[in-house]
Amino acid sequence: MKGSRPVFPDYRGRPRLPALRRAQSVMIQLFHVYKTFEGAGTALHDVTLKVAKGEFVFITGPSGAGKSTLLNIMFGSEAPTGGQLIIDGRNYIKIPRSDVPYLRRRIGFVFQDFKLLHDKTVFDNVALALRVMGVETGELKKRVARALSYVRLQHRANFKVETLSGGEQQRVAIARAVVKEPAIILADEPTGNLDPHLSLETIELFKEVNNKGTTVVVATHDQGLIDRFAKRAIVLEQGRVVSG
Amino acid sequence: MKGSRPVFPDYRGRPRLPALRRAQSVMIQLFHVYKTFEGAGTALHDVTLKVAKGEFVFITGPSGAGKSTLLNIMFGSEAPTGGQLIIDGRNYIKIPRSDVPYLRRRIGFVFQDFKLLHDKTVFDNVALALRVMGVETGELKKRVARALSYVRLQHRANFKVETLSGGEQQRVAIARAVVKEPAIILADEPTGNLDPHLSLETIELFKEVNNKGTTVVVATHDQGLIDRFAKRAIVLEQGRVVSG
Amino acid sequence: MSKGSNIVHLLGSATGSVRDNLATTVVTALTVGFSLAILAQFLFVFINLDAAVSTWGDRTHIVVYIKDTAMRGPGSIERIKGASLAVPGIKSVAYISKDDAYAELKAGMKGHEAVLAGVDAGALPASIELRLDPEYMEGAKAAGVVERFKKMDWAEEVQYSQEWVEKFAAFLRFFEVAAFGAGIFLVGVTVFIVSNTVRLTVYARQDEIEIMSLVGATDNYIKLPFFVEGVLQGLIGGLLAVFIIYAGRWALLSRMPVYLRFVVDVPVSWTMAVAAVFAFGIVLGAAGSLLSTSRFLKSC
Amino acid sequence: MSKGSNIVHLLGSATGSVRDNLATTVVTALTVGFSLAILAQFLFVFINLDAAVSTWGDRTHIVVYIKDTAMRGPGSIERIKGASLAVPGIKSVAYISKDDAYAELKAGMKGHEAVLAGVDAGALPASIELRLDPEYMEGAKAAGVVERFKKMDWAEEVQYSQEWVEKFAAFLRFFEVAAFGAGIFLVGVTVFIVSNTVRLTVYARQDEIEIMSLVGATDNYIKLPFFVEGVLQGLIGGLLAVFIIYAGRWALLSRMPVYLRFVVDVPVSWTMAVAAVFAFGIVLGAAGSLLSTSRFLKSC
Ligand SMILES: Nc1ncnc2c1ncn2[C@@H]1O[C@H](COP(=O)(O)OP(=O)(O)OP(=O)(O)O)[C@@H](O)[C@H]1O
Ligand SMILES: Nc1ncnc2c1ncn2[C@@H]1O[C@H](COP(=O)(O)OP(=O)(O)OP(=O)(O)O)[C@@H](O)[C@H]1O
Ligand SMILES: [Mg+2]
Ligand SMILES: [Mg+2]
Repeated sequence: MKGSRPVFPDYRGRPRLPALRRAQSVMIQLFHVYKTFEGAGTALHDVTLKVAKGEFVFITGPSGAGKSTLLNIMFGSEAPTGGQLIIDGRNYIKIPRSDVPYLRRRIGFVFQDFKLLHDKTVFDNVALALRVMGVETGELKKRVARALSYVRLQHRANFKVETLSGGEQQRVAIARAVVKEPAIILADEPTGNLDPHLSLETIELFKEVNNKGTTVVVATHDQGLIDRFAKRAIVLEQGRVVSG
Repeated sequence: MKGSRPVFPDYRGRPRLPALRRAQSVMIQLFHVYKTFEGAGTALHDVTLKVAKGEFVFITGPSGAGKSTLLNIMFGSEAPTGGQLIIDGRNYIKIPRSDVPYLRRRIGFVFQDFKLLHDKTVFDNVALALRVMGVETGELKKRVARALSYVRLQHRANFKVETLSGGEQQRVAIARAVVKEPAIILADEPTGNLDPHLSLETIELFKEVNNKGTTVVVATHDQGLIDRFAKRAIVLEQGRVVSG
Repeated sequence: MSKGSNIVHLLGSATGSVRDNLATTVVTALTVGFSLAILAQFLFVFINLDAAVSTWGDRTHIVVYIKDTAMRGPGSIERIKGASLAVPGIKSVAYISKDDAYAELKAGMKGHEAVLAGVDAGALPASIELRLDPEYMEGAKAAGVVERFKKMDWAEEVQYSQEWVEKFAAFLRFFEVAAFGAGIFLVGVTVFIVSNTVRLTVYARQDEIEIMSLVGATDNYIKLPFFVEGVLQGLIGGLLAVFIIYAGRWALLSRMPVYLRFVVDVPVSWTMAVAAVFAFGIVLGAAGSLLSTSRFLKSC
Repeated sequence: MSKGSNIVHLLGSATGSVRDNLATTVVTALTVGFSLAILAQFLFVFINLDAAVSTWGDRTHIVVYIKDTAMRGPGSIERIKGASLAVPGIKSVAYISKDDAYAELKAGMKGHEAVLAGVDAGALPASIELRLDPEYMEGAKAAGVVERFKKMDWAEEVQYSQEWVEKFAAFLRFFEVAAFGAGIFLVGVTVFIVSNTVRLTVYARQDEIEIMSLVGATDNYIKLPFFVEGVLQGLIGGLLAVFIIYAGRWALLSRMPVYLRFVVDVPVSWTMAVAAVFAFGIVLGAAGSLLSTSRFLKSC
């Protein structure tokens, strides 16, 4: 790893396409995105939005509004039924399956249901995100330790995830997302199991990462957090963007 | 099912022990309960508390304080390392394994991680709690439908749980707890994935059930809820009861 | 909450569970079927060979040549036969007259008949052929019998191929031990593979088991669907095994030389064999699922 | 992020995974081992019996009795032998003189020597024994050969047990088809059981696969631990199979009559057999895991 910006190694090391240079200030862009589920109606309805590079955005709205669906589409784990999606200058819709892993390495995702390996230790869960990228052991250990201390879980490093409390598990999920030092962080309800104090700390952590250049998108129900941090908030209702 | 209180069939139909008559107004009682995990230190430290029959209690405290551990011990899914535990006049510590299912049928538990069957429908998940008790199909359908309407999920009855949003799943877990019309409801962070409006509605639902005689214990981080409902709150910190 | 409706619900939930896990049910059933088919075909071949070996065993015999002088007088042959049968270990006695012996020899010399031109039928001695009870075929005992006949006053010579009988008895003993060992091994392997498959199936559904237990299901309620599934797997597996055996037998019989057919023949009645394969399949499936779920529930 | 350290990490993660899933690894390995052992022992018995059958086949022969008149004159026997060998389908020729024939007959008549008292050695005809190439043992072809010898001027009579050869050829053909079919069936069952076991193992770890994919692991990275595990299972299974075969062979040989031992003998070199069982085990394990993971990843 060389260069002055080691934290965001370029996508597979390819040079950016010159034609997309101008669009670089936009990180995430959705054009008329629709998502319908067979028999379940429409989860997203004509969603058009833009998130600038280095921006910090909240997504909010009632339960079932489509927040998770929106984040999943940005992550490429769910394909939109219609519309276009451009992440960091690449058209996501047309990416071949074999390129998906390399894109996912640039995005840290905090899943609403954590998606941790319950019979593995906290360290192993966080380290997994670096291992799949081939980071060497020395650097890996340093970075995992740092990420765990961010979320106040250094003392739990060698515990199996299944022995942790709900809030501790959520923080492991957060640590796994930030340890990658990704270009984008997508966090789905990252404070649902945290007490008010830890919730604030978590958003502070995201802000810190954001200050270093990472684009952050947080889906949350917690109006208190949104008010307190006075960031842009996109409000969804029944799959439509009603404000933001 | 006969008698005037069909919702709380007596524990396996046995007559209560006369000696315990006086204690009947107490539903849950812990004496000097300890819980230590091998190598992980103490999750509960000398917890003594009493919950009256028909009471509504919040349990709160920071992440990792021991809230879930306390509820699990009340549910009998975790055994205390020390101390005594009496639920509804029976000493829980000495109950034979074969009696545990009958005790669990009288307690509705909302798990922090939901514990739903992801490849089964919402209806089947909620109905499971009644099926294991041998409730007949006709009554079962009626009660499941009612429970789903309580949590505003009638329209999702035939969807698989894995297709639901986080908040919807949490509400399925709540419906499964209340559908039993149990003597006790233990709810672990039941509003973590719900928007403020649904959170209030959920606590209202618990209050309604509570008004019919059910004892309710809710673990939550949401100070707003506790303040708003002005109920007794037990505060845990590092495994000790610090107030309540 | 009557007992009756309870059982209906239990069975309903069990068949529902089978429907939901159709793929694994089928896969396990196939495993049971293949294992059973191999086992059953092995058993058939074993039983048939064992029967054949006993038959061949019947063909070993002691030949006692009779002195010409002992044959004079009416009823002398009957006396000799009676005396022979009275010896312990003798199963049957056959008398071969001088003429029979000559005819036999001639038949054996087909193509060399010229050699016998100068030979007269009277030149050959008459004899009796004795068959032994199986338990007397062993070396020392057979020798004892031979000794007794040598002492008979009418016996000219006693022929007994000691070596062949010893070999044969050893082969019988070996065959029994080897086939028994192989059978035990095959049963072990079948039980192991089936229980292992069921174990992995149960393992894949541990969430379901845990959640059922948490909402108040009794252990038996949890086990029942797995039990029904196990029985069903055993049934389907048994059916498949019967089909494979039948198809295999058909394929073999249509091509097999007649004198070898006995090897794949079903030794008992067809109905009995089908019933046995079925029963074993069901027992395997049921036992496998019960064992796996019990072990799993205990660790809950 | 060098390629080298990448591979080290991959392998590290793979062996870690094996450690974590030791129980299922062992169970699968045992299944592979048992299946392989049965398969291998079947193959050995098959190869050995096949060899034995070929040897017995060598023993069928045509006997041509030679006219006494054709034997006069020096070199006449060599001429007859040469002419016989020139006939297509003849593998070997053996000359049996009048004296040899008499000695043979006498040996065959043990116990009846008295019969031969008046027979003179010259009374028996000399003959040649011809062995056929295997492809000439079949009915029509063998008959053609016999016809050619009947036309030779020195032939007095030609003997050929047509029936036995036909039976034998049918048996050979049947045995080859039956054993081939059984072999295919056994390989199929082994592959099925192994892939099924691996499939269930993968199924039990679908969460792990999904999560690895979500944090940005490539398909190959996900497959590698399963691959290593599959290879390891195959290796352990192969080892177990070799052990079972060896132990079984030892148990059999120590009890088996000498003349039957050839059945369990390893036909090729011991090293070759071990290597083959190993290789097949590894291929089975590797292919099973790759197939199962690929199928699973595609549905992700
Ligand atoms: N795979 C699916 N199949 C069918 N319906 C789905 C699927 N995934 C999501 N949905 C539906 O789409 C709607 C939006 O879901 P989504 O998870 O995006 O909501 P959300 O805003 O994240 O809600 P919450 O705050 O409760 O997590 C929900 O009604 C949900 O039931
Ligand atoms: N099985 C276990 N083995 C070891 N430690 C455990 C186990 N279960 C819980 N703990 C520890 O006990 C402490 C209390 O856990 P508990 O789940 O009760 O916390 P909590 O109050 O519910 O927290 P949260 O609000 O985050 O859910 C935590 O530090 C947790 O790591
Ligand atoms: Mg969501
Ligand atoms: Mg908790």
